[in-house]
Amino acid sequence: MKLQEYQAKSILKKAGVPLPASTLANNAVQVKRIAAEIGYPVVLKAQTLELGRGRAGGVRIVQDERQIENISNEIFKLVLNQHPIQFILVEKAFTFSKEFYLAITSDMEAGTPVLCLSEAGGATYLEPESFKDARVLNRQIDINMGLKDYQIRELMTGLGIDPSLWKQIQFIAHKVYEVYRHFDATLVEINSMVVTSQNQIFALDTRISIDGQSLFRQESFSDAFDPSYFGWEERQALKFDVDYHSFPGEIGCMVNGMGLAYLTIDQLVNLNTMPAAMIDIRGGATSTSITSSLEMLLVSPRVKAIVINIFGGMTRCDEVADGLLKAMDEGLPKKPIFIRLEGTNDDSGLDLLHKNENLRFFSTTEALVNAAVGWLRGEEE
Amino acid sequence: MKLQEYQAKSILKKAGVPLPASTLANNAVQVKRIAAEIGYPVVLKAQTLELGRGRAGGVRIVQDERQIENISNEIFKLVLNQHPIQFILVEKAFTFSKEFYLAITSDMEAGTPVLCLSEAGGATYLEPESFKDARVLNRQIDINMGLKDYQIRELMTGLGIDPSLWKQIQFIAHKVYEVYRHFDATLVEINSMVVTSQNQIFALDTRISIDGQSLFRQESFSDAFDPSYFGWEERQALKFDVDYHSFPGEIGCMVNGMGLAYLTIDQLVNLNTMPAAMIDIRGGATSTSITSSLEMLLVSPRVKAIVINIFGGMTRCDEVADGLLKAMDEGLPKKPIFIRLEGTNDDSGLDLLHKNENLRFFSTTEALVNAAVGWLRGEEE
Amino acid sequence: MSILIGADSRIMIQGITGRRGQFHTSQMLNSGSPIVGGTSPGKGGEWCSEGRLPVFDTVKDCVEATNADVSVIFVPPHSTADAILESINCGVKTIISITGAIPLQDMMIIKSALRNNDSILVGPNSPGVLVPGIANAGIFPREIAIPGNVGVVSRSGTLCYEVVNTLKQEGIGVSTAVGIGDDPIIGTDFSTLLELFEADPHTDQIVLIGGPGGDSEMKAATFIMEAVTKPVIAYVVGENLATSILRPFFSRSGSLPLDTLGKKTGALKDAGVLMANKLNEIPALIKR
Amino acid sequence: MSILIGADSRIMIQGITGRRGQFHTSQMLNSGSPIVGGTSPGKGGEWCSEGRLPVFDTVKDCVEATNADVSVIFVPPHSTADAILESINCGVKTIISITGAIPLQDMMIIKSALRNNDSILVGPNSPGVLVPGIANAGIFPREIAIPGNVGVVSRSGTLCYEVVNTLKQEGIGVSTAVGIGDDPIIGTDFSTLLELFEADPHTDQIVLIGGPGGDSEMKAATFIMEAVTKPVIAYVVGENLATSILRPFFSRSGSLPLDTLGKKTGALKDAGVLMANKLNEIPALIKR
Repeated sequence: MKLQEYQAKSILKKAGVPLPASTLANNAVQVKRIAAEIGYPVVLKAQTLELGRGRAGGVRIVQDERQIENISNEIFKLVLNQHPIQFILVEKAFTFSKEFYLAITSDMEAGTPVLCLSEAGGATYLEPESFKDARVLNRQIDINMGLKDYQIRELMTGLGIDPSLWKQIQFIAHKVYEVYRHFDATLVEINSMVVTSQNQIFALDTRISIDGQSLFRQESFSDAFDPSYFGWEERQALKFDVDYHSFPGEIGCMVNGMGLAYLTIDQLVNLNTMPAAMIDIRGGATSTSITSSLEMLLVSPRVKAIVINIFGGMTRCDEVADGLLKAMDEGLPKKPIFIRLEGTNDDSGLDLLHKNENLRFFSTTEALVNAAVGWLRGEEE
Repeated sequence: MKLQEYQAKSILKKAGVPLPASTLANNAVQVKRIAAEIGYPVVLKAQTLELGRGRAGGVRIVQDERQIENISNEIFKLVLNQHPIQFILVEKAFTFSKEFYLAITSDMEAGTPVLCLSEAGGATYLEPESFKDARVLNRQIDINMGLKDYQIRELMTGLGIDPSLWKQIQFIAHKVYEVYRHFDATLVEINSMVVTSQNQIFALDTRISIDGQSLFRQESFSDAFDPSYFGWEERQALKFDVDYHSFPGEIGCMVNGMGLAYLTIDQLVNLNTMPAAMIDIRGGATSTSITSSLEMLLVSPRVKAIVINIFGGMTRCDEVADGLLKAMDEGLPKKPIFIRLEGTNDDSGLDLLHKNENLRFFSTTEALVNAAVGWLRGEEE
Repeated sequence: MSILIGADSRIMIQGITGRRGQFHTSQMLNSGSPIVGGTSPGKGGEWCSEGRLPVFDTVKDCVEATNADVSVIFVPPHSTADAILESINCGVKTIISITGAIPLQDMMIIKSALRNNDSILVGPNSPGVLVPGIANAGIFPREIAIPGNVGVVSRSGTLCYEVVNTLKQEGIGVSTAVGIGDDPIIGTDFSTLLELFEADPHTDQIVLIGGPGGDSEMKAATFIMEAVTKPVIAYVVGENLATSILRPFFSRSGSLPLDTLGKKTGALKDAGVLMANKLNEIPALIKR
Repeated sequence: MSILIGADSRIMIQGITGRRGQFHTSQMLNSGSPIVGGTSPGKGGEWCSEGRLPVFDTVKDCVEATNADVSVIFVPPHSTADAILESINCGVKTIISITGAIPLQDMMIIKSALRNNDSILVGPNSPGVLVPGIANAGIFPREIAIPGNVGVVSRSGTLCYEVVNTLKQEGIGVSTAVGIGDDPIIGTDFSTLLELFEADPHTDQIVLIGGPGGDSEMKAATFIMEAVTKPVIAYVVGENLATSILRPFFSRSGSLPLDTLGKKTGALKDAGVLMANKLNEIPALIKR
């Protein structure tokens, strides 16, 4: 789960990473006032979780106050990937001679944090993505041992970084690692950090992603996510601990486990059909989360038919049945439901369901999906 | 290096360990005022680094204000092992049903922290040492892995502690471990923690010792040590990074390395003589610390003769010679100096020294010590 | 006859008195699995499963009393890392974490500990290890498979059910079925299990079930090329999404990574693996 | 011929450009030790010891360029843990820390790392490893010993000098002399070195020099009883303080622990060790 730039910077600043002065603004008048306080030149940075804000004109250097309100308003009018810009971070602009990329990322295969260091090339100020051309050195860190000075040193010497900068880079690397550990991050990135004419290093752009599986102990982040990035379904899904993915089709799917999700989608795609939504209720879902999941599909105007594909292991088919019946009792729109219910306690689950006239039962994924797609085509003709 | 009880409690309180309300006082009037604020009954605890304060009457429960000034004054008159009591910690007194001992100690042979837990027996309130009769369970902790819940659980079940107390004990154990790690402690001890009638656990007595070798990064403790515990020599020794030990004899010794210190003392003891002081200048001492060490011996009124026993490895004999000459040039009292100077750069060291008339040279420890003791006996006759 | 567990395994359950632990312990017992006891901190001394199994406070107590060498974990995600480390510390040989969604850094701590110990961790987010007729160490549905000579290893739990169930319909038996878990960081990868199946005299063929994300299928392909002589049949779900109409919608979703799609099928084919394009092609490939 | 280092050792120095590192590197070179280079972060690419030795930024660079397999550490205490971990990570077989007074928890971190790696750490606070005529990997004074067949292992550095020097005066040669360091937590204890000496064909007798505090002499006694066939001569300094007039003054001082005094001599005697009561009794015990 990505944090906004201003959230990431606030965390890193508290940790002691040197950052340029910056303040958040939500209109052009505020931007101007903040710029006057900070002192020109300033950089205006559109706050967004989408990539490519530089290319879109969302990062602008402003030399004096004459143009600042115009430029601010241009930024506030930007819409990146359907998300309008609501906040601008007003930041002191630097002249600098050299740039670096420094990050702690996560190697999922090895299961370790990774220290990454690079001499970023090009105008990373406006185009954070361009560092990809530069040579990046990586090093796995044993999480129980922690990050050690010599590991940072190996990367700095590997890149031929001038020793006069080592102490500052080491300091920042340790702070970045502390933030990674303390906040259960999957990524803490400084792209780029720059060297001023006084040989001082500052972090200009930063990104932090938090491990969604750790939110139970990182409660400060439950509210940190920009609500504009979540629809009603996503918020419901978070609340009931299910996975929700939206697609442009007409069949609403509910499955247990990502494997069944892929299998079900595979079959739909083989029939040239798209889902409208894919809800993975995950292993051992409660009847409450199942009720809630079916509700989402029933009320969604795009969903014309519902496919439920359950092969219960941890998930108990009787609980699934119980949850489904509750949702169907609530007077929501009626839709045809194609269901396959197999596995743990399937007998009692099917017993509970079999009289319901909205349900059509199948015993394999293939038969299930074929029937739903067939019905949809008949309906559309 | 032991911290005073009030210092230890302040650290543990900040870490979140539940402690009874307490405030430090340095006279009986203060004690009375604080007791009134905290509310009776209170415990008055003499602040001292010496053991046995309970037996000496340094821990007293006071039920009301009638006797409090008298009792305070009694405590302020105590002298434990030559150290007068200067401070009393005034603390809320508890009634409690059950006591535990919990500590993180250090296993030097294995090189690990150790979690210790015990159901302390007897009146530990007044006699912290009495827990030694109780069964203590220990568990080595891998410092890179850190303290884990299951390790605490193993000790709690091993002692048969009631599960209703587990959460509180686990919480305190983790906090104690954090303090141990954060402050480079060698010992963090809660003796005892008690269970109130509301099943709440509080830490009554606590002790913390800090690793002296970590003081360069634990700067907050440089001032934390009670100056009344150090004489001029000890403070000088700390400053110049040498080891100083005081004895009741008349020969001042300067050696490099604990091995030579023991060897030199062994030889003195074999001749039924005691040193006045033993200064270990340690490996690679600078000429400044050598000058300073010799000064201490020259000015000490108890020191009648000086034995210098150096076998230089890291320690360079030329630097030793240089340091000695400087101290002898400062117009301090003249004393006979018996010296053995061997090892790294001994030729140039001896060259520098050999004209000095205060020095008598020897080539083995045995000859050196024999001569010094012989001289002292001649002097005394 | 099987890998990871066998007829002489002694299986314990961590979190045996929890709602899920209790339910699935009964399921496992009813299928005849050699369950010897379990843990539930604070409930040591009690009995569960209608008095058939002893409950202990710690894994240490349980292992000392029962000689358990396999542990199946049902505790909640926030205490799973501690439960796994506890079993590692007590020398439990095979640790199976049914619990998933463990914080990633907890898993990193465990991976580091596993490197310095001999335990094998299956999962997290695993359906368990099934040896039909012998033991169900996990949450496999009842009577889903019959004994036989096909080893099955899958990232997804539900797909693993689909496959062994499909095999059963065709009369094909399974030596061992293992779900390695579909979490971002897992204890044991395909290669380790392929190695075990290769060494197991009762496994003649191996079915590998992959999916999008990560590169464990790529590593498996390399391993098969180098060290597996037995026939391997693979089914990689989600593969044809790479070029499908859904691609743009998938690529916006961080949790449905597509970057390796297509590559995996190619690598496995190059390693001599027989690819099933659909679930129900698998039996024919085994019987070929 | 020797333990820990030999004629084919390739010794590097960590902290080679520091004041002490420079001085003792020259001393070692002058005694003919096989020094191949060293590290000094930020000075990689320079040369030192009058241009005879290359300086590298990292142990990795140094090991890659020189194949060093022994490292002698002279860096300051606050960066010694990092230096040791760096060498462990680069697979340096024998690591000798001359630096002492390392924070105890740093040493705990290193002890944990050593348990999971194959490196041997001698020290901290060690005078080094001396193989007379071959190599001085540390700070042993020049010409202090002659080659021979007596292995010497000591906690104290200066006492180790005293002993090998005393042996030299009597014409007795040394196979290897090792100071294990007198810090509270050390990398290698007596037992490990006794094991190496026992296995070394060029060591006929072993001299062990102990002192107060800890229980490593007790463990050594047990090990000698069980696994050492060669004659062992021990000299335990500070032992007769236990009953001496100084006892009350010692026991007040935390850094001069007396609790095990007396016990050690007894345990060593029980293990068949020949005890020297004075330094100059050692040569006679060897020649007996």
